[in-house]
Amino acid sequence: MPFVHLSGNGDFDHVRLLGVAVRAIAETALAPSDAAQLEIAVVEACNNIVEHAYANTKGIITVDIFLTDQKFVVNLRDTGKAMVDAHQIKDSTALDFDIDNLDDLPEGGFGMFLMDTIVDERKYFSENGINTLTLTKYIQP
Amino acid sequence: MPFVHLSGNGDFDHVRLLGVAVRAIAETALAPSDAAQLEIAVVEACNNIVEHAYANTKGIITVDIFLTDQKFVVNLRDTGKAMVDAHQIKDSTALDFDIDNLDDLPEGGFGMFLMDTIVDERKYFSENGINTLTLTKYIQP
Amino acid sequence: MAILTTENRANATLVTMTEKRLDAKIAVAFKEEMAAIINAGATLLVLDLSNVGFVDSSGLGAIVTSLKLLGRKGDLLIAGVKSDVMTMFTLTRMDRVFQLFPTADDAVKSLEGK
Amino acid sequence: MAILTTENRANATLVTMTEKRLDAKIAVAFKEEMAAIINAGATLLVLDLSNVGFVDSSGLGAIVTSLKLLGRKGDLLIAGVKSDVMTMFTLTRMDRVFQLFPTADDAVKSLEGK
Ligand SMILES: Nc1ncnc2c1ncn2[C@@H]1O[C@H](COP(=O)(O)OP(=O)(O)O)[C@@H](O)[C@H]1O
Ligand SMILES: Nc1ncnc2c1ncn2[C@@H]1O[C@H](COP(=O)(O)OP(=O)(O)O)[C@@H](O)[C@H]1O
Repeated sequence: MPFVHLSGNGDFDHVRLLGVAVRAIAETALAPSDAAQLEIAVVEACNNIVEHAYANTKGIITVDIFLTDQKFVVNLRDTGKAMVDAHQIKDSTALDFDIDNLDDLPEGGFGMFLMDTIVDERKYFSENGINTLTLTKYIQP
Repeated sequence: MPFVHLSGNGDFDHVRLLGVAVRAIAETALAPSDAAQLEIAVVEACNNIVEHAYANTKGIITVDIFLTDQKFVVNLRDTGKAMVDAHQIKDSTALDFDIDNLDDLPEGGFGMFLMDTIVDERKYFSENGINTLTLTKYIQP
Repeated sequence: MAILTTENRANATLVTMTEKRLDAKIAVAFKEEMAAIINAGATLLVLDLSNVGFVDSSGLGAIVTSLKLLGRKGDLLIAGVKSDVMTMFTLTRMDRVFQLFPTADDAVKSLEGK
Repeated sequence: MAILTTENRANATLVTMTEKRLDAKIAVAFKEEMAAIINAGATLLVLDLSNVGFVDSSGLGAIVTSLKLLGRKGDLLIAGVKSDVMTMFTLTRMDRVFQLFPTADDAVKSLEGK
């Protein structure tokens, strides 16, 4: 089972580089449009690590990719602040806005929603100071 | 200075994935055609690690990318057999064939030549069982 | 280094994004440059994204911020959205908030007489 | 899984590479499938590489191996080489060894009457 390990500093410069690398690897197994969407999911996850887990402190983002005939799995790890209650953060409210009401339009808060829309599974756990987010995309046979 | 670390098993399946990832990262800093050539150089270096350093034994290929305004540096490491005399392997003979003589056409031996043609610097050293090949491409301002 | 260039086209201000990515690295700069353009008095804006191959939610949020800053007194039309970027607009329903046009010319034309 | 498909076109055998990469992972399979085609009696071959976006030296070597196997009794023309792949041919001077054609049709036509 192919397995590639990537890592870079937890800042937006490196998120870009990790994003394009994951997309290129995904293109070897997924349709180009699915690989492009996976880049969005991975970039959103990395942005959250930079903004919320490391919150302007330094740290490393680790991205492990596991590739089988059935799934494309991206494992993201950080050593920053853990998410308080990952399961409580729902995707349901992000899109709950009135498109005709300018004041109501969201300027953020799309990250989790996008991940959940793009990938088939999202799992998070935190142990011994290491936070692991696993995004799994099924591969159509 | 952006720095991305990649690694994968030392086999041809993983060389592909490392190659496309390096190319995608290179495209953020180099012209698309230069990034495409850099993929060739990196894949040739990785193929050599699989064929000659690991020679059908198991091992990990590590690819570290350093990115400045002036250069794109790719550092490849393996823990296999060291190259006997890296400086003795010249690029001069690879293209020394008669294009009209079918029997004279080379079926291999292009790897080092390609690396030397594509990148601006190639350095190799072996220490404590770790072999490091550094390929540097200058960035035109 | 400016990430946006502007050009007067009929009664519109054509704002062209020069970078290939509108992401978290660049979202703040994007908002600042858009604010400068809006604060300088532009009200009918066409944002040309035809150079852009990737937008994340920070980038999309930055466009929404600009729309809000412009307020009801103006218009912010978006042109040249590539298919991968369009996905970002449709997934977030922002394709229904913004008027999207194939090219900058189409968007400029639709503003004529406004 | 076959990486090459064949088709009779006038007096030529059109061999199409179906995979996107001709690299070390696939070079041995490529040589074997080419050998099967040549050993089955094909002598005028057109190799269509228009699906191929990446060739490394193992892949290029595999094409040379096929040319040598074919020997002087036949012809191996190459068609549809994309620009990134062409670099591989020019850097190694193989662009002077092989006859290269923009499309498979051009290559097939050049073999008419042979
Ligand atoms: N990696 C993380 N570590 C800690 N908290 C997080 C992480 N990712 C998300 N969160 C929390 O979940 C909330 C929702 O995240 P998201 O949907 O990406 O929207 P946004 O990041 O724009 O607020 C964040 O505001 C933050 O409180
Ligand atoms: N990473 C390596 N470790 C050990 N020996 C190597 C390595 N890379 C190259 N060599 C030696 O250098 C020679 C020339 O390499 P190259 O130009 O890539 O051609 P090829 O690999 O096709 O023989 C190889 O045949 C091998 O003997």
